[in-house]
Formats: sequence, C-alpha cells, structure tokens
Amino acid sequence: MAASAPPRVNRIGLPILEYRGGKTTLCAGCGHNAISERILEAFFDLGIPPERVAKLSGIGCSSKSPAYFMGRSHAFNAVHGRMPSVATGAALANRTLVPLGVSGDGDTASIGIGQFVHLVRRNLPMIYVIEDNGVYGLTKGQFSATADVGSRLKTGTVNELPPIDTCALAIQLGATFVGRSFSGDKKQLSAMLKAAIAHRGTSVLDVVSPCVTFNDHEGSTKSYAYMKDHDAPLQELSFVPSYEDISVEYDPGTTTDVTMHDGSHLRLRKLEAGYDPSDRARAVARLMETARTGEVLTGVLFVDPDAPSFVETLGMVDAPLATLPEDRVRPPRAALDEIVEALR
Amino acid sequence: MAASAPPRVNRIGLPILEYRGGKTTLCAGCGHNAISERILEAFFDLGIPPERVAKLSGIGCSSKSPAYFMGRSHAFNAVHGRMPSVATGAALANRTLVPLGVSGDGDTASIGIGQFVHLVRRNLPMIYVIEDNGVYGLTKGQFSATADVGSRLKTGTVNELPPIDTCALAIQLGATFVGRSFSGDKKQLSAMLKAAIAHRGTSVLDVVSPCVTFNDHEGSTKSYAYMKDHDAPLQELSFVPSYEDISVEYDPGTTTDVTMHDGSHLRLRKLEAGYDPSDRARAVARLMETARTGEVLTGVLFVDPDAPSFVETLGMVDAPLATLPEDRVRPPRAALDEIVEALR
Amino acid sequence: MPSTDTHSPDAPSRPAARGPVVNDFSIQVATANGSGSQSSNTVLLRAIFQMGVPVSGKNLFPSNIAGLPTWYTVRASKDGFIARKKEIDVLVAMNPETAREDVLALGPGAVVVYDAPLALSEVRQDLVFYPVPFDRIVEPLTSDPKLRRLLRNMAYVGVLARLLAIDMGEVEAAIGKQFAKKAKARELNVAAARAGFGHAAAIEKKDPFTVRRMDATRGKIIVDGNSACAIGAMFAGVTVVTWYPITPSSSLVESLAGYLRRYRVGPDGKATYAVVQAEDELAAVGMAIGAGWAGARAMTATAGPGISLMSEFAGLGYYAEIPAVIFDVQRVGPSTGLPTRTAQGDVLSTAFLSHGDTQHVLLFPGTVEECFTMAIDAFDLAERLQTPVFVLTDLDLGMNVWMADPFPYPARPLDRGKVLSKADLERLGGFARYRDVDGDGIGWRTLPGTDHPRAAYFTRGTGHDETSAYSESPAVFERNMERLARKLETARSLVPAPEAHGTGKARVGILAYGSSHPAVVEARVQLERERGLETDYLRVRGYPFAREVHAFVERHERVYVVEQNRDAQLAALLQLDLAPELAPRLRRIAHVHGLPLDARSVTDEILTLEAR
Amino acid sequence: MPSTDTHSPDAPSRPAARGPVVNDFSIQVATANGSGSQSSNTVLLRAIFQMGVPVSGKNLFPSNIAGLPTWYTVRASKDGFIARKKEIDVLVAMNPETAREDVLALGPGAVVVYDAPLALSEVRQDLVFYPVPFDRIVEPLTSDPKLRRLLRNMAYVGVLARLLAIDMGEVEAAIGKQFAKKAKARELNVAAARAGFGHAAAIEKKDPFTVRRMDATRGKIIVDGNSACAIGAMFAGVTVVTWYPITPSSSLVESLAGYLRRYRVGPDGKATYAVVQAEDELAAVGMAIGAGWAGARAMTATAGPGISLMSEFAGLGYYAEIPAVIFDVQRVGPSTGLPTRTAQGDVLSTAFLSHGDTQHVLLFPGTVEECFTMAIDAFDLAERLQTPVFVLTDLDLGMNVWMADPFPYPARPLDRGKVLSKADLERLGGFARYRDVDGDGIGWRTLPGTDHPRAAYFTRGTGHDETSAYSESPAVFERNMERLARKLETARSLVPAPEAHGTGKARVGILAYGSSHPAVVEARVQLERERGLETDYLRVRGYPFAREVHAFVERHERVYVVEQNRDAQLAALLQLDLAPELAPRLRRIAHVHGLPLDARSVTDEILTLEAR
Ligand SMILES: Cc1ncc(C[n+]2csc(CCOP(=O)(O)OP(=O)(O)O)c2C)c(N)n1
Ligand SMILES: Cc1ncc(C[n+]2csc(CCOP(=O)(O)OP(=O)(O)O)c2C)c(N)n1
Ligand code: SF4
Ligand code: SF4
Ligand SMILES: [Mg+2]
Ligand SMILES: [Mg+2]
Repeated sequence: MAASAPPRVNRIGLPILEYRGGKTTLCAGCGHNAISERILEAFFDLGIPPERVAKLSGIGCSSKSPAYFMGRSHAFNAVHGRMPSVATGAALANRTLVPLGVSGDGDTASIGIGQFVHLVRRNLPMIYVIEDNGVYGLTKGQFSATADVGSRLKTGTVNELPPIDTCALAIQLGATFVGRSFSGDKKQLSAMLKAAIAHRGTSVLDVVSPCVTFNDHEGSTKSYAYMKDHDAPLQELSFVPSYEDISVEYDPGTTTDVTMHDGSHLRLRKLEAGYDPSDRARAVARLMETARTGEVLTGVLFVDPDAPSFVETLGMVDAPLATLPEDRVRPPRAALDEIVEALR
Repeated sequence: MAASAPPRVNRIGLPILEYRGGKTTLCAGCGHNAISERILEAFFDLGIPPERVAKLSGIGCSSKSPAYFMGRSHAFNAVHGRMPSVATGAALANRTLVPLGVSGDGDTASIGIGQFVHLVRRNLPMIYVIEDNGVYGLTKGQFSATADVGSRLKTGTVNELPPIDTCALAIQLGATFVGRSFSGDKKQLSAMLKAAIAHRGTSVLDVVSPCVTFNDHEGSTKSYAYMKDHDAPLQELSFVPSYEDISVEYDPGTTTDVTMHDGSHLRLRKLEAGYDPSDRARAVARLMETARTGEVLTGVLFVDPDAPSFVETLGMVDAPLATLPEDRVRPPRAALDEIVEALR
Repeated sequence: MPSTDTHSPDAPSRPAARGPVVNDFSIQVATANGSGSQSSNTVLLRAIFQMGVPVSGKNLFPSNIAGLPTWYTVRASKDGFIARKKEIDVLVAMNPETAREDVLALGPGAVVVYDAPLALSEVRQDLVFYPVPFDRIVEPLTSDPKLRRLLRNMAYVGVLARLLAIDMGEVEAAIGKQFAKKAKARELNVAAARAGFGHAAAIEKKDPFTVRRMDATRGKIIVDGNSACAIGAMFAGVTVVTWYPITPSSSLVESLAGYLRRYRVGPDGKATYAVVQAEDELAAVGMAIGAGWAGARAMTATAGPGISLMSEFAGLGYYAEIPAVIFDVQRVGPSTGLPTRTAQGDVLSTAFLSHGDTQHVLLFPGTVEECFTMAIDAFDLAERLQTPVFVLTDLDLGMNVWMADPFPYPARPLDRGKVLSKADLERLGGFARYRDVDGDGIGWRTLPGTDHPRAAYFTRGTGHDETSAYSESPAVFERNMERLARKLETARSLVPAPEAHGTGKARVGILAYGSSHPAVVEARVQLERERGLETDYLRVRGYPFAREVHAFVERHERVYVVEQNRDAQLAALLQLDLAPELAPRLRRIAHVHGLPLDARSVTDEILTLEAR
Repeated sequence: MPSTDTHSPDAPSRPAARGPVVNDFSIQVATANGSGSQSSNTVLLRAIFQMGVPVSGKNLFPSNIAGLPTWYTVRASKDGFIARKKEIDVLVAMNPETAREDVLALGPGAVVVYDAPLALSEVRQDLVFYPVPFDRIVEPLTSDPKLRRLLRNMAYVGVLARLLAIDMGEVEAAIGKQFAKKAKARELNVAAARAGFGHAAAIEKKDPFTVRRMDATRGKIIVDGNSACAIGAMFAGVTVVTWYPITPSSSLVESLAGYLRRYRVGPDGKATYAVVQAEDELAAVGMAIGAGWAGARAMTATAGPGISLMSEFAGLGYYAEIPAVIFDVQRVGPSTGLPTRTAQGDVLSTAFLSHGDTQHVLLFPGTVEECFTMAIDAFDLAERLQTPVFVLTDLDLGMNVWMADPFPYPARPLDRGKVLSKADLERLGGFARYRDVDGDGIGWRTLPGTDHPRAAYFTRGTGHDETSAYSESPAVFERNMERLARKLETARSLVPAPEAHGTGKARVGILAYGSSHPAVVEARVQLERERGLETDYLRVRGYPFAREVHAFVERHERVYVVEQNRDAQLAALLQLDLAPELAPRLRRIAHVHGLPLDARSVTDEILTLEAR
C-alpha cells in the first residue's frame, strides 16, 4: 500500500537501491529532487522492473532529473519542449515499455505547449510529469507560461500574462487522466503516480515543485510557503494495485473507487463535496474559478480509465514493433510480384 | 448598419472597389471566398482606410485568401503555422495598424497551436480569423486538428482523435473576444467582424468554411449540409459603430448591449436563454457539451471589451515604434558617457 | 508557356519536315488543373508505352487546387531518352487562358491540335494547325455538362491516336486499366476516345510525327519515384512512419500507407507498423528519432520547409547517434518558393543541417529503381551508422511517372546494425555506449526494454563520455567529436558507390546526381553526335563522397558538375572534400527554374564553356 | 581541471623562479558555483586593473545552478595579452572536489594557495604551497554560517593581495564598487579581505610572482561582450527586442532590457521600445521578422539550438527580404552540447541557414568595442540590405569581462535603408517592390501604414515577380534569384572590412575572427620572439568576404585559418569563395573543446605545420 513503508525488497525481489540513480546536481531543497524520490518509490513499490521503464525528458533542471533516479532504466534527455514527440516515437516502437516523461513548466507550457496539446489528444500511453515551479530554473529564473498573474520575481518583475493551467487545458482537450500535486505531499503524489502508472493512456501530472533558488520567495505563487497556505486537496488518495485484493473497506458515500484499466483501484475520499473527476466540463470550470480564488486544487482532477490509448487506436500488434523478426516486417516475394504486376 | 446594403461610397469616400483584391484562385464555392467578401465589406462599411490594415497569414488555401481582398492593404503571407509571431512583431512595430490575421484550421490548430496559445495569452490587438474546414485543403484534404471524432474523408478514412475547439481553448486561456460563425451566415459574420475590428485586444473568430473539394460530402461535419442542420446561433448580432448614434431601441431583457472599448456597440439578441458571453467558465463548459450534442454554437461566445491589450501591458508610446525619429530612439551622448563611466 | 519561358537564346532545332519523324517527338497538353486531364494524359502515355516505345511524362502543375493552367508533356523516344524535351513538337491547346502564349512559344514546324473555338490558326504561319470541335464531338456522349468537360480530354487522346498512328486497341486497354474499378466511366471514356479518333479521320495529316511499334518496353513498369520509395520502405521493414503533409512528399507517405494496409496487416487485423500524421515537422522528426532510439525502423518524409524545421532534431540525431530515415522530396526554395516545381536545392543545407559541427549522410537516387533500392539502403545505413540518413529525391523524380525495370526482391537480409542483446550483455557483463571498440567510429547500442541490469544508458544531446555519462571535460568532448568525424569517414565506403559511364578515357568529365541523370545521358550523346566531344560521366549516389568520386576528378582535366540549384551545392561539397589542387578542375552548371532538366540546356552550356 | 585537460603534450614552460616575475602571470581560483566566488574574483580582477596593469578574466562554469566545480582565471600581463593563458601560475584551491586534480594539473614551480584542511602539500614536491585556514580567518567576522562561506572567498582576495603585492586600497575600492548599494555587505567583505591580508602577513613568500603599478589601463573600462552588444543595440535605436532565454545569450537581452528601462522610457513613463519574451525561438525570430517588415529595428538573441529553430524563418527573411538582426552568442554544439562553454561552431550552418539556395550576411565582432560598434552596423546593414543579419559572437566574448576603450558615440546617423515615403510615392506614382532600380540588387520598400493607395505590396515566401505578385514563371524565378545573389555581392563592400596586422611583407599569413583575436595577437609575438617567424594577420569581420580577404590570401604563400570549431568552418566558406587556385594555400587550425583559445596552442600548431 502506498502509505506503508516500503519493504526491504519489492515483489520482484529488488532492493530500492536498484531504483536509484546518479547523485543529483540540482540545488539542495529543489522540489524536483523530492519528485524523483516519489517516482522511484512508486516503481519500487509496484515492483516494476526498471528495465521496462523509458525515461524521457526535454531540457531544464526538471528534465535533467531522470539522471538522478532509476539508473537501470533507459533514458532520453532530448531537446527543449519537444519531448512529447520523442516519447510518441518510443512508445510506438515498443508498446511494452512504460514511458515516463519528466518535463518542466517552461519545457511544457512555454516552448512545448504545441507538442503537449497534440500528445494529449492522442492519449499516448505514458506518464507525463510536469515539475512546475513557474520559472525557467536552468536559465536563472525568468517567468514561464505557468506563472500566475501578479507573481513577482526576486528582481521585482511582475508577471502580467494569464497563466496556462496545463491541467484545465489537458482536460478540455480530452485528456484521460489528469492530476495536480505538490512535491511536498508525499502521500498524495505517491498514490497519484501509481495510478498514473496503472492508467491506460496519457496521465498528465502537474506537480508544483518550488525552485528554491529563483522562485521560493515572498510574492511567488509557487513557493513552499504559498503551497502551505493555498494547497486545496480535492480528495484523499489511496491506490490498491491489481495484485493486491481489495481488503480495505470504504464508504461509497464519501469515497469514489475508480477501477483502472489494469484492474487496480484508485480510491478518492472526497474532501471537496460535489467534485466529480468524471465530469470534464465541470472539472474545467472548477479549475478556472481558482484563477480568482488563488487556491491550488490538488488531487485527481479527471479520470476516464477505459478510453482507448493511441496504440489501440492505431490497431498495432501486441509485440514491440522494434524487435519484430524480418519475416513479419518484410513482405514475401509474392507481394512484390503483385505490386510490380499492378504497375505494368 | 451591418445588415443594410453598402452605399456606393463609404464615409471616407471610397467605393467598395477600393477594398477589393486580386482574382481568387480558390475553388469555386470555397467558403473562404465568402469570408473574404465579408471581411472587405466590414472594412468598407466602417470606412477604415485600407492603408491602415495589415493582412497577415500563414500557409494554406485560407492563408492565400488575403491576396483576394483589399489590395490596398499591406500583406504578409508568412510561413505555415507561425503567423501569430509575425503579427505580434508587426503590431508592436506599428500599433496604429489594424492587424488582420487569416489562418486555417491546420495552420492554427495543427502546426500553429503553440503560437496561437501564446498569442491569445498576450491579448495582442488583432483580428484572428480561422477559416475552419477541418482539413488541409492545399495539400489535398488530410484531416486537421479541428476534425470532429467520427468525421469521414472521401477516401473513407475516419478521424478518431478529439478535435481542438479553438474557441473553448481560447476562452479558457483568457482570450478577450471569441466568436464562432459560418461562411454562409452573411449577417452574423459581418456583425462579428465589425465587433472584432472594434475590439481592443485579440479577437478570435473561428469561421466554419466548407472545403467543397475535399470536405463537403456526406460524413463531413464541416460541410454546408452539416452546418445547415447543426448551426445553433446563440444570439442575433448587430453592430452599431461609434460614429453612429444608438438610434435603434432594444429590450434589455432579451438583448445584451456590449459597449466596445472604442465606444461602438455590439448587440446580442439572445437566442439561447441563459447564455452569458461574459462568463468564461460557463462558456467553456457549454462549448464542451457540444462534443456530445454535435451542435455548432455560433455567435459571440465570450467578450471582455476592456481588458488591456499587449501594447498597453508593455507601456509603449502611442506613436508607431517603426517611425520614431532618431532622437527618440538613440539616447544622447550624455547617456553613453554615463554608461561608460559606470563601467570604469 | 513555362517549358520555354527559360531564356534559351536559340530557337529549338527540329528536323526539317521531310519524311516521317518516328517515335521521336514530344506532345504537350495544356489544360487547367482539376479538369481531369490527368487520366487522359496517363492513357496517352500508356498507349505509347504499350506499343513498345520508350516514353516519359512530365506534369507541370500550379500550386493550387483547381482552375489554374497546367501542362503535361509526353515524350516518345526511340533512343530511350526520358529527360524533359525542351522543344515541343505537338501542342494540344485546351486552355483558353494560355493558348496564344503556348502557341507563340513553339518552334517553327510544330503541330497544334486545338479546341476550334480558340481560333489559333491566325496566330502564326509557320506551324501546322488542326482545329478540333471538342464540344461537338462529346455532345452525343452525355447530357451532363460536367461529364462533357471531362470527356473532352479523352477525346483529344482519340484525335492524337489517329494523327500519330497510336493503336486504338492500346488506347482502350489503357483506359481499361485507368478506370479498372469504374465500368461506367470506362465505357464513356472509350466512347470519347473513339469519337475523337473517328472525327480525326477527316483531318488531313500535314505533319511528320508518328508512332510505330517497337519492342523497347517489354517487361517494364511505369511508376513514380514517391511510390517507389514507399515500396522500398515497406520492403525495408519500416515500422514507424511519421509525417506532416507537404508537396511534393505527401504522396510518398500516402502511397506507403496504402501498401502497408495491404501487405503489413496480419490476419488478426493488427498492423506491424504505425503511421502517424504529426502536428508539424518538428514533431514528425522527433517521433522518428524517438522511435529509432527505441529500436524501430523509423522514417519521415518532407520537403524543404520541413527540412528547415527539422534542424534542431537533426543535430540531436547526429550527436546522440540515433538512426532515422528522412526523405526530402525537394522542391524549389528558398522559403515556400515554388511548391509544385522541382529542384535540388537542399543539398548543402542538409549536409550541414543544425548548428555546431554537425554533418549528415545523404543518398541521391537517380532513377525510380534507385528510389526503391536506396530506400532499403537508407534504413540499413541509418542503423549501421546510428545516425539520421537523408534520402534526397525531388519533385520530378518523385511525382512524375517513369519507365523502369521491375524492382528486384531484396537479396540481403535487413542490417540492424550494432545492437547488443540480453545474451550479449550477459557474455560481456556490460558495455560503453560510445566506445569505438571496432575502430570504425561506431559504438554498440542497446534497446530500451532489454532485460538486463546493465542494458540501460542515458541518451543525451549534452556532452557525454564513452559511457554516455554527462561530461564537460574538454578532452572527452574533443575525442568524442573526433570519433564522430571518423564515423562519417566510415560512411564513405558504405553509401551507394557512384555509377561510372563512358570509356574512362575522355578528357572531359561530367558529374551529376539525382533526377539530372536522364538529361546528362542524353546530353552526352548530343555532345558526341553533334560535336564529337567524348565525355565520361560519374553519377554520384551518396555523401560523404566515395573515394571513386575523388579518383574521377583526378582522372579528368575538366569536370562539369551539373545540378538543379543556383549555388552549385554539390560542387561546393565536392570542393570542400577534394584535395585543393583538384578544385580548379570543377566547372559548375547549376540552374534552378523549376522545370525538369533538359539535355539541350546541358549540351549548350558545356559547349559554351568548352569554347572558352 | 579543464584548462589543461586538453591534450597538450609538452608541460607548460615557465620562467625559472630566479628573480621576481612582475605583472605577467595567471591566477586560477577553483570553487563551487553558487558559492559567491564571482564577486571576489571580480574584485581581484578590478584591483589589479586599478593598479594600471592589463588584466583579463575567464570564467569556466558548469551547466547547472549550484554546487558543481567552477574555475575563474585572472591573468595579469604587462604586455597587454588578454587571451586565456594555458599555464596556471597561482592556484587558489577552495573546492575539495577538484583540489587534487587541480594541483596535479599544474606545471612545476606553480603556487598553490589552499584551504588548510585540504592538506594538499603532500600531493607534489615541485610546487609552492601556502595553506590558509580560511574558516578560522572568517570566524570572528560573523556567526552566520551561510555568510561565512561567502566571506571565505573575499578572504582569499586579501591573502592574494598580500602575497602578490596588490594594493589593499585598490582592493577595498573594488569591493566598494562591487557592493555599491549594500553598505553592510561592503563592510563585511572589506573586513574579510583585511583578515586574509592580515593573516598572510605571517606567510613567508617563496614564489616570484608580484604585481607592480603601471599605467596601461588609464581611461579604460571593463565590460562583457553581451553588455557591449546591448549598449550598441540601444544606440542603434532598436525598437523591438524579442528573445527566448538561452545560455550564453540571455544576459545580452537582460542587460539590454535594463538599459532600455533607464534610457528609453520617456518622462510620461512610456517606452520607445518593446521587449518580448517569446514562447520559443521560432516565435522570437518570427516576431523580429514581423517587426522588421513593419519598419521597426528588430532583433533577437540566441545560441546554437535557437539558430537551428530559426532556420525556416531565416529563409523567409532572406527570400522575402526582411531586415532583422540576430545575435548568435555561440556555445559548444552539436545539439545541446556544452551550454556553458565557448565555440565558433555555427558559422557554416548559419551562412547557409534554411533550405533552398539561401545565404546570409554574418558579422564577427572580435572585441567588446566591436560588440558595440557592430551591433550598430548590424541594424544599418539589415535595413540597407533588407535581409536578416547575423552577429556571431561567443560565450568567451559575450560572458567574460574585457578591458576596453570607452565606446565612441556613433558618428553616423541611423541608415534606415531604401524606404519610400508617401511623398516619394506621390512623386513616383507607384513602385515595384523587387525591381533592381539601382543595380545593387536591392529594391525599394514601403512600410505598412504608409498613407498612399499605391503603397501596399504583398509580401510572400512564394515565387514572386518584381511587383511581388505571385509567379511560377521559371524565368521570373531565376531572374529574382540572380538579383538576390547580386545583393549578396553588394554586401561584400558593406560589411565591416577586415583588419590587417603586420607589415604585409611576411610569407606566412594568419586569418582569424571573433574571440580568437587575442590569442592570435599573442601567438604572433611568440612566433616572432621564440622562432623569429614573421607573420601577417588579417582579422575577418564580415561575410560575404570583402575583397581584401581574397587579396590577403593572394599575397601570402601559406595562410593559417585559426578558428574554434572542428570542421574549419570559416576556412570552408573561404575556400568556396576564393579563386580555386588559391585554395591550396589555406591551412586549418580548428579545434573545439570549450575553453577560450590560448596563444600557446596556436603557436605550437603553426610551428608544427611550418616544420612539415
Ligand atoms: C531550443 C532551446 N532554447 C532555449 C534553451 C535554454 N533553456 C534551457 S532550460 C530552459 C527552461 C527550463 O525551464 P523549465 O522547463 O521550467 O525547467 P526548470 O529548469 O524550471 O526545472 C531554457 C529556456 C534550450 N536549451 N534550448
Ligand atoms: C512547414 C510546412 N509544412 C507543410 C506545408 C504544406 N502545407 C501547405 S498548406 C498546409 C495545410 C493547410 O491547411 P489549413 O491551414 O487548414 O488551410 P486550408 O488549405 O484548409 O484552407 C500544409 C500542410 C508547408 N507549406 N509548410
Ligand atoms: S535552479 Fe531551481 S529548479 Fe533548478 S535545480 Fe535549483 S532549485 Fe531546482
Ligand atoms: S481545396 Fe478546399 S479549401 Fe482549398 S480552395 Fe478548394 S475548396 Fe477551398
Ligand atoms: Mg520551471
Ligand atoms: Mg483547413
């Protein structure tokens, strides 16, 4: 169970050490480091072999972080803002991989918003984590497109453009799993990551992750302090993997039980009465209200566990395309003869 | 008044001929041609000197159309999907221009969605017309990102990805004037264009404009036939320019009168009771419903006439930057001395 | 009319009209696009082809969908010349908009078949005019005016059949093939052709041009280069295809998608491939790179503007060493340029595509057969060299139809390059992704998902050492860059070798590539026949250049580099690669105007330069 | 440690420690980034500068925000040499992570000032070691541990002041300047410096290095190239600035924004400019192109990856002929490469940036003065030539600080190029946008908003005739492309002329550009002094190359082209431009490892090649 302390080795007999990566070069206290921890724990807890995971990222402090966890997983640190396309190619080449995208708010909402939008539309099977600090950390703290109106840089510069709410945007565009969390909320983030891993299509997780060097001061809306005051969790999350039987009782009145496509269960104990994570239109409307209220809604914002993913839409074979034997990818001589005949 | 037939010469003494352009090379019956007509009429009716208008476009049949109206206006047919950035530069260089962007659904929603999103956030003062036929006309009819789920090409190919509703997207991102119309709806489109011209910031107009060659058949959701059946106007529009006194009476119960920033009036006689074009969240929610119902909501979807535009946000001088005299753009010798002194 | 709108000073030469001119002339049909003339022209071309006469067709179409002027040229050549012929011998004038201009552009003695109402016979005295009342001819066939407009086009095929002695049986066979699945349309079109044929019986033949059966096309096929690339890609075992529509590359992917649906979907209805229409070219190439990284045979196809947009990813592919195949069906640039006209203008910028010290491998198919074979080579090379490979074709090669020998079934199995399996890793205990263990500059890679604790490595566009660990060390960086340069050296011997023509003893050499080939072949004959100038010819097929290319320049006093761009781009690459002493031997014949290269222009320019 | 991590075979030479070595040595400070050493190093540099001694500083920092090793080198040179000095004479070892490595990399006789706990003196016998207990020294100054870590850095400045006889008055003055607005910080830092100075009194001096007042820096300023470009751009009257943050170009725009706020906002609080942080580089350059089209003086600044993303728009700018200025502060590529290291690797790909036959104008500032003047030239050229102009600087020039003469106030008024006003149009009655009325290949343009019925024209990236009407005519296309080529010829005489050094009589020439300049200047002296090899030197400042560049090659038997990339990119452009007979004279000295070029490497390589 997400909450309970991880055993010394997981169900496939690996110690957590095997899920660790290189030493971080990020600033001490950077939210991204905490997220790395949650990610590797989630894969450890679920006993997913690291070899099955493909880590994908763009450019930024956040996008560097895959080097600092799960060193036994292949990784591709690509170019700025275009990770979704790389992830799409990788996921199609080998549908048996678990693609994990790690991006930043600049990488996703500024330069990358175009690819993000189209990724979401395709419902590519992947986990897409946005480590959201409202600034470009790696280039020393300029505003990104998720910076809130009125938020202030250390330099005094104030942001006047409306932020892109990547979650509202994703839900509106048809995303099938959308959540928001906070790098400081261990329990919520862990459960959400596990549900994301279990999800069939694209899971968009926007995780507020303070930049201690450039955006953790008074006047920032992505600081630890701000989150302490404004974090408004919609539900209390718990995740029951498919291989565990659903021991824990729950009250359908206060708790929604979402059966994920792989048979696991996501349990949402309502904290905001009336919030329904299966109602797209109202989810978007509710998120848009927060522009006024300043609260940061966290939790599972929307989920549709059974929508077909892109590989299903494309009707691909179950085996990885990458390693299909020659006789399955090169048609026989007869085929060429037929083609040539038609051209005479 | 929009509806009444245009006089032989307009208020600045120009005949409509002076608002015409080159002979169209688009297919006979193409919706884009009708939109060109509405655009030039609107500028003619409002008596705006063509020299003040800058036509901007990307690439596509739609993006070609600026060559076929208002030959007395400068035009820039740029590259595919990146017109918003070109428009931004032009609008900043000369804020006294009326930038008119003409794009297609592929140009805007497929390759161009990234620049579109950021354009909208900035509320750049410009009119942005999307000539929306759900396909790439100029490349012979592939689906664009606005094609509806289940819509079918002549070839039989069916679209399975959720469409991008450019209007819902724009409203959600903070757009200040958003409307949807139909190339076949003279009256509605004309009034909407005039209001857009009068608007202070970005006006996003998504105009369904059937492609008679590649997407006007049974099974298309962007055909003339489909629009005949599914066009659901939210209001009956009329526009009263600032220089006309508001003669016509109206009933506040059934009609909303929006005073545009330039003093002109946009009048919306409600056809769908309870639709409020000043309520962002509900506008988006209402548009999202149509994904189920299949109806095409047309009319003014959202308007906030007084939001500051990008040039105001930037605090620019009133005169065009492009033609400021040397003494206003090259600081005096004393300034250089001061700078140099600080570097000693 | 475009095909002579280029400034050729001298009026085109033509055999004096004494005696028949057999199987050696060109027909140009001038219509408006979207008027359905395309099928008529295909029928015309096929009918001649079926008579065993070598034939070629060039479509000159505008960048719009309907209503603008378009020209289609069919050339019959007993000698098997298939380049564009500059001189038009027979004009079929159906388009009022361009008729006069088209007629004025003809050389003396040419033939004009025209729609009678156009009354063109007054325009010039030195031509042979055949007015034809097309409306009257098709009137009886149908009452539907839209259909009539289409049938007029098939009627001119009938008229030409009569005038040029093209076998009506072959015409009807060709119509049958064209409308295979549409019986009704077939009937109507046959009727229209017959009506034209019938009408023309009354015409008194005043020109020398005629078709006579020969046996030069037996067993051959007719295909466009884009389809050939598509077929090649399918037999190369492509698994991930990403694209964004752009002329003239769209039909490559559309044809590929069709073939894949037919031949790569299992009985269970499941596809052994994925075709994705991306949101733009950055995404298309990004997907191809991602797929190549994960082990797929991945490709994308585009044209100039797309290539420019792919720059950043191209650099990543080069530096992170990721296989991918990129087809660039070249059109006229810069910028949007002339989207429906042909050029070879992306050579230089693609060779150096992306910032920093980036260099790429290029392939240059020169025939439709090579579009097929090099598509296969490209995937093998991309995986062997672990780098993006660019296949540069062009609109002429890609969208026009060409005669060809049937494509050979691939002899070699797929070369998947240096990939370490789980078993390998168990044997080796581990690996270093970028270590040059074989001395060819190419390291060994593992695929994501390989079930071994040491299989993983961290792919990045930032500085890295042999183990792909992040490094800012100057020495490490420099060593890695030297290895990458070594890898490109390795490529010299792996790209398709150049093709040599001639005795090898001539003092003058010609160097060309891609769709310039047929014009150069014909020009060499003209030079020999008309001026007795013997030439050797080397057709370059890949970059970095094979050693033979250097040797060719060494063996010739003067080497004319013929290409279809303004800046002599291949000559530039060559100059940078050759021993500097050889550079003075190069002479540039480089022009771009959008029309396929013709032999006469090449011949004339070589002679002018030789005269210097 | 990076600065010798390049494979230099021979151990660096150093004068035997007999007698003092005055004003001719380098100090390297090794710390971790984010530890605040930057201000200490600036103070150190300034103090020496204020003593009238020529000085230069190089910052070698990692691509991360805090905690990784970083090195700062301060060089004092009585001869005014400001290139990076390969040999380190005095090492200040503050970073435990790299201390041993750093010490091992030193040449014999070097000095090591180190944090006592690191106990480095055992590492080698052939060096001079000065252990300093920095913690103890700063302990009394504050109880705040965070502050203490910062003050340790100012303490080593004090220690060095004592050891090298740097005037403490100047140190304190420099601290005052550094912390001008922070009295508290100033006091603390002065105290720290004094504490270090005081402590060092007890150290017995065992090395020859010392600073002595001279008068070689009077009136000079210290500035980084990015700020110089920014100041230039402001005085060029830039009105629209668009950008997307990227190292090492960010500080150019950030500094520009600061100056604009100060000097270009009117009393009414309104700005005579717009600065826009775009969503990416495609948008940044698109905005610049749009603004340039509409008549603004528009610019953007970026680095390699951004340049790649700008390819498509660059081609549009070239073909539609739109003025814009693009600063490329080069860093090490390919791909993301080494983002915080310097290179000259974008030259070739930028010259041919975009598909089709596209060519661009490039400027190469070689000093911070030229960063200022060429920024101004660039805007004039862009509008004069109606094309994008690329200013290629690099990280070394752009982010390191340099001594310079005060910038001259621009003598010439702005050149806004060929623009027709309403009055002109009334006089002329009309115009044709792309007609070459002046024979220089440059047409006349009008600005949107010009109040005349004939002012408008339709700008497009598609084929167009002189009136900018759409055209697919082969002849029209070819003529237009020839005019564009002519325009680039015109540019030869307009770009900044090359700068000649030497008597002009030498048989050996050196050709270089940009930040390679100081190393070449010093290398020429080394060649002369050490081997009596006289050289002439031409510094190229623009592309297309001025005639003088050709003449220089004609006048020399051998010409060494020195540059900081792998593929000898400028040499390549030169080879393509020179008469082919001259090509064999070029010899390439091209390396990239991310460190600023040093004279010794150039000298050694020239001598090796001369020996051949
Ligand atoms: C094409 C390109 N443009 C600009 C950059 C410079 N750059 C590196 S990281 C970054 C922004 C990163 O911001 P974000 O994604 O929020 O990541 P963070 O550092 O905040 O975690 C930028 C602009 C780049 N690497 N590539
Ligand atoms: C970079 C680039 N990629 C692809 C193309 C080819 N292309 C031209 S128009 C077009 C799509 C146009 O679709 P849309 O914007 O909907 O305009 P429509 O023709 O439907 O009016 C494409 C893909 C191009 N011109 N440039
Ligand atoms: S700069 Fe900010 S985002 Fe980057 S590592 Fe440091 S704290 Fe994290
Ligand atoms: S193809 Fe379609 S969009 Fe293009 S002009 Fe024709 S009808 Fe209009
Ligand atoms: Mg960020
Ligand atoms: Mg469209």
